Amino acid sequence: MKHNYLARAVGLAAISAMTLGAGSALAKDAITIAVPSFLTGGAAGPFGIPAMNGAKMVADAINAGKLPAPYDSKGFGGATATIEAIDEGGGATKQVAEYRNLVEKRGVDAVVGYISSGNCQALAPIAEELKQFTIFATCGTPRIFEEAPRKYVFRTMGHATADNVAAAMYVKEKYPDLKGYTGINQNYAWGQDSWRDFDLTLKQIMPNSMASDKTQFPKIFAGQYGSEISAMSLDKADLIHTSFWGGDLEAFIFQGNARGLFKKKIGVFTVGGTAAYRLGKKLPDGLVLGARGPYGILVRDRDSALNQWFVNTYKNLYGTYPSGPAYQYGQAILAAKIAYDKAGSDASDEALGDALRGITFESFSTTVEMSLGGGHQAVTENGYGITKYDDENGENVVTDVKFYPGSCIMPPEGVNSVDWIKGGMKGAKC
Amino acid sequence: MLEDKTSKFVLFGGVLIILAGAFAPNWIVNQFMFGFSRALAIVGLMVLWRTGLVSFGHAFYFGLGAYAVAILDIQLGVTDVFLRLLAGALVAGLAGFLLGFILRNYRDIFFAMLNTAISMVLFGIVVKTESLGSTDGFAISMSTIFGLAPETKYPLFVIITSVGVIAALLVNYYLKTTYGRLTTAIRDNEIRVEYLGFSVAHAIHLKYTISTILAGGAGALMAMSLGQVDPESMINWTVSGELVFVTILSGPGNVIAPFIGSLVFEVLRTYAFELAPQAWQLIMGATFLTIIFFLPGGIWSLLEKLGGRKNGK
Amino acid sequence: METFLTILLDGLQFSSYLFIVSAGLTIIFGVMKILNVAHGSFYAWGAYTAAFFIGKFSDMGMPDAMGFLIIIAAAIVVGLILGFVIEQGILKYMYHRDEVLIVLATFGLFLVLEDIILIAFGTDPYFAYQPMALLDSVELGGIIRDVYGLTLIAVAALVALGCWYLLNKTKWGTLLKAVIYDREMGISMGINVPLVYTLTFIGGAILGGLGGAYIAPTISVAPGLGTEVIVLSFAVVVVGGMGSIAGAAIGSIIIGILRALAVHELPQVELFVVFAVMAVVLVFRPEGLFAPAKPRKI
Amino acid sequence: MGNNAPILEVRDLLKTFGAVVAAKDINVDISRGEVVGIIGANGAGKTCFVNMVTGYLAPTEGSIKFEGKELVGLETRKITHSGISRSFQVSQVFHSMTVAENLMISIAIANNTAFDALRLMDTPELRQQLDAVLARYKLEAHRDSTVSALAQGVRKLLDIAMAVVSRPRILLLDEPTSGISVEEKFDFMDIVMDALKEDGVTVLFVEHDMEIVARYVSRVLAFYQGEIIADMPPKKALSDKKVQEFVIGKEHHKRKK
Repeated sequence: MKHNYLARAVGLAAISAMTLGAGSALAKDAITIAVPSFLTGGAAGPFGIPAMNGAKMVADAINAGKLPAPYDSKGFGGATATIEAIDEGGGATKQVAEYRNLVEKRGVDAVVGYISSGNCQALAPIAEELKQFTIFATCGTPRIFEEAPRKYVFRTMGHATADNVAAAMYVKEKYPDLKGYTGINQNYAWGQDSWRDFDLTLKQIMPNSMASDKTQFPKIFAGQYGSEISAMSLDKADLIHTSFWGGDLEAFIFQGNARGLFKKKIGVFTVGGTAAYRLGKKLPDGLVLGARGPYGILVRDRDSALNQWFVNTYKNLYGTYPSGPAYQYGQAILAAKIAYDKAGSDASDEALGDALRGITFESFSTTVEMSLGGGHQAVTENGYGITKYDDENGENVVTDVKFYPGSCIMPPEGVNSVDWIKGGMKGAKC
Repeated sequence: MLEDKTSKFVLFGGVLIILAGAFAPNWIVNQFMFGFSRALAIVGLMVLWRTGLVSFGHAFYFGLGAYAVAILDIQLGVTDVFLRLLAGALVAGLAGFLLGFILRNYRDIFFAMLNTAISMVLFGIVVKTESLGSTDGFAISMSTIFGLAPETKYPLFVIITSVGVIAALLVNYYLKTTYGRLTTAIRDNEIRVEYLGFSVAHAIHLKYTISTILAGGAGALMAMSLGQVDPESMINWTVSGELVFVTILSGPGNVIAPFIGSLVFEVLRTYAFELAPQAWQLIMGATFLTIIFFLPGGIWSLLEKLGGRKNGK
Repeated sequence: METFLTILLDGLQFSSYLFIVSAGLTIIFGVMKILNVAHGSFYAWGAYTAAFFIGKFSDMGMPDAMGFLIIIAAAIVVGLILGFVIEQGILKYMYHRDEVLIVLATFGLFLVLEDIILIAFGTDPYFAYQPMALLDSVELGGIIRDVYGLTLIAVAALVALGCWYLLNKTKWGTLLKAVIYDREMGISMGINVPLVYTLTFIGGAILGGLGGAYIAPTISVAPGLGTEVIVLSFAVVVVGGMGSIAGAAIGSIIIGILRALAVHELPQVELFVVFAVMAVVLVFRPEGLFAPAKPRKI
Repeated sequence: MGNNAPILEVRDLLKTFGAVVAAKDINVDISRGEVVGIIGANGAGKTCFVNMVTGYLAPTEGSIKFEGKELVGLETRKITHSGISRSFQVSQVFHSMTVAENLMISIAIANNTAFDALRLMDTPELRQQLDAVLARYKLEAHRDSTVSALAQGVRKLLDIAMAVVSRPRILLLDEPTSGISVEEKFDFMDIVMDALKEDGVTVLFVEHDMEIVARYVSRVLAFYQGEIIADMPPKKALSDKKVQEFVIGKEHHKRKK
């Protein structure tokens, strides 16, 4: 921790030196990227810290020119990037104030990050107002690009609709006789959207299964789910959908496991991937596990050079395999590099946006198409598997992994997710 | 009404800040907008504190003001800055006036706690109601001024500062009326006030209502300058604590104190957050304790001491 | 019937956890007239200390049953250290100040202690599932429950019994009651009030720590867990009557069961219901349902 | 209303706290301009009587009429408005404010109707009134002293001055000389009684000190166990047997400690 503070202090000194000298140079040789992520609170350990690790690792490699081809050029458009770690905790309003400071006081060149959908939803209009090039890394609510067209804001991974449509399809394939389902999701955009998409999709594709009338929406970061687990245990539904993540997810798995919840019910965890590496044997077998896309445990064995570099470097640096958030932040930093390489290190926010808009690029574990939301919202494949503890190696693995192409699980351009699902998912190419 | 030193200082200072704001970098303008928005609520809490009442739940009114702006924006598309401010202040003021009938009979810890309970009821409702934005809250569209959409934040800054000046002048005047003078008097001895022929309940009710109007206005202005409302940062009990914190930090000495205190708080928080993102609460808490222990009159008393020395007073 | 039993058990389990924490809060208030916001931090520190050492000892290969010892030790150590340091280092100098100002000081302390947790324990959540795993689970009312959660009810009952015994059957209790009833009277009776204050604060802190330490194995011990518990225990204490142990018990049961009922039947009002009860009690019976007797002072 | 009609008529007053009877069968008429001393041992019901007349305690039964108007059921401040004021045994003043501020607030409240309360308090007229009151109660020297720093006697004077600024027609003084030294008590009472006489105020005062009673009052009400056991001129009362036994004897005994 001490080290961390020292690094921050040095970083700050470097930034102030840079901002002082920045005015004259044309092509900048240094840029600052603010990377917000949960550094405090229950989401920090399982989500925020791996995300930050992923971002730093990729940025360092880019600065040193050590990424595998085709990204082996040095720097961001030649410039060395300093990563400013920002805490994402404290609620959307605090984040808005902090974002304004980042842009207007600290003068960062790009903002890359954000895990919480609440924060992204709040910040999208602010980023537009301040005309600040911003890449959302992980947050998942589809509303961001469906509510209004954006010019400066991008998201380099799929949104909640993809997670939940894919989850529903996987459920249909695996449990065709499902009678009823219920859910426990956090009471904010992410949880609400996740449940809505999952529920609507199942209504479309499995009209014979019934949704419970008592779905739970506990407060985010509540951490204690005794009564909710009881209520769901008594529920007739035989499947539980959850989009819990971070500390809430782990608490729910522990508490549910102790109560035998997952022996009686099928658990569908759309963001369960992070728990696979962290919980080890405490993760029950037989959960339907997603990682919000082709990341983390679902893609560990993909043998592209980029993926192998990512997995191995991360393992060497941090001692564990990279989970979803690490991939997602790494991917967002990579997108920033692509934008800078194309537009130049001194490019305006508009030029950076133009460079990223609508492109398709090869990321560490998958191909990313910036094809929705006017070229601002990424489309990727998405997959699920079933958890199993591998006694031999003493680690969790997923079996029966199945991926669905992006065009199958996300609406076509210009169509709102909810309308798309309600309308029978027209135009899906599976 | 404007002859006294404080009023002159407020007017002069307000004009100066508005002029300086035209040349200040954006982030400083932001700090002033946040600081002065919050200061409105602090002015009200200061009036209550002088009366011996500390509310640990004024985030209720702050939140009502902020959410009034949000709901008007989303439901009716109201973007006019004055309508929004008026709505926030009125909704909060009306709620405060009605609840005042109950709260005017409470003192000390009971007053603090009942306010907390009321604010947490609202928190519980908002957090769990999707149509009220639940945990996320709402983004708020840019405010317009008489139908014009300003290019920069400067006009809003001018309005917030002006509202602050007007509120400071009004409250300063109020504190010099008989009603207003009945602050320390009520804190010292309610029985005597009653025997002198004045209703303590009425006096407290008026003060409470004033404080809720100001808190509502503060919430509305804060919502507009931030562009976002959410229950965690607008209604939760920690926000009420924060408001009281700034009140103590400012000191009860003068209506100018809340404005200085709020600015100090804003800057302190910005830097604490920037330099020690994992220990900023520690810095705030320690500052708070230091103030309570060593500077019970708040920042204002410190300024007074410094100024007093100069004036030879 | 199943639902009824489940709600009752869920409610009692939640009540028990609330009671252990609130008992400490209410004792401190009763004796010292301090509404201690930092009580939430005692809870958090108890939880962290227990979870940390349960994990450590388990890693060292100690038997899981050690967990129970660690829970008790964590509560006592946290209560002793934090209670002593805060009472002697800060509160002692504030007794002549306004009641509400002391609340604010404890709020400042709360902020400080929250971040010291971050610095001391880091941001990773801790899991101390071992004691819970050890006790296994039973089927009750058609659903599976962990036995550990049920023992929480027993612990709460023990705490209640202990407090009752201490207050009503020991000499100490008589002294304490004298101070609760009237501080001046206590002094004139020759009671060493400063000592009573210190011990009370430590005792209350231990209960706060115990609440956290005992619940730790059933939750993810993560930053920020003190924030919610403190307003919940405020609600309990206000509903029951500030300063009354019996009140804290009744308040816990009312709030615990209402909340469980809400989660089962109308999940949307789960948070609202707690504070609505608190507000209603304050409006109609500001002294709480079980207010301790007060001396008449003209 | 004729000037001869009693200014205060008390009929069948009863006050109980549970089983404790604090006042019983109290029937008294007070005439305009009288100075009445109320004597009795501790707990005899004197302060209770004052509290009931001024609306601080509601009687269990009975009626109190002031200038023909029923007072029972009115709040203290309404009774103050109608023209009855009181001072307190333990002075009830604003201890963190100065003497001038204490009096200014009192005068402002006395001057104001409801809406005036939203006008500036500190006006030249008010200052004039303040100076007059300060002079009349010989408080000029303490004008800007904070009350908590003042001697007991000065506080008592202030307490009484604050009660009088509303120009009451009846003033009830609750033990005005308690806490004042033997040497000062007559000076003190002279200041007070001279000031009151100028305004023609009817005065009722509770007093333990029989020297004071003998010197200043025209009529004595002696209380014992909540009842009035004697209502007569002071000379007669002080030599009355019952009064001697139930009031003064005990009183002397008490005073020695």
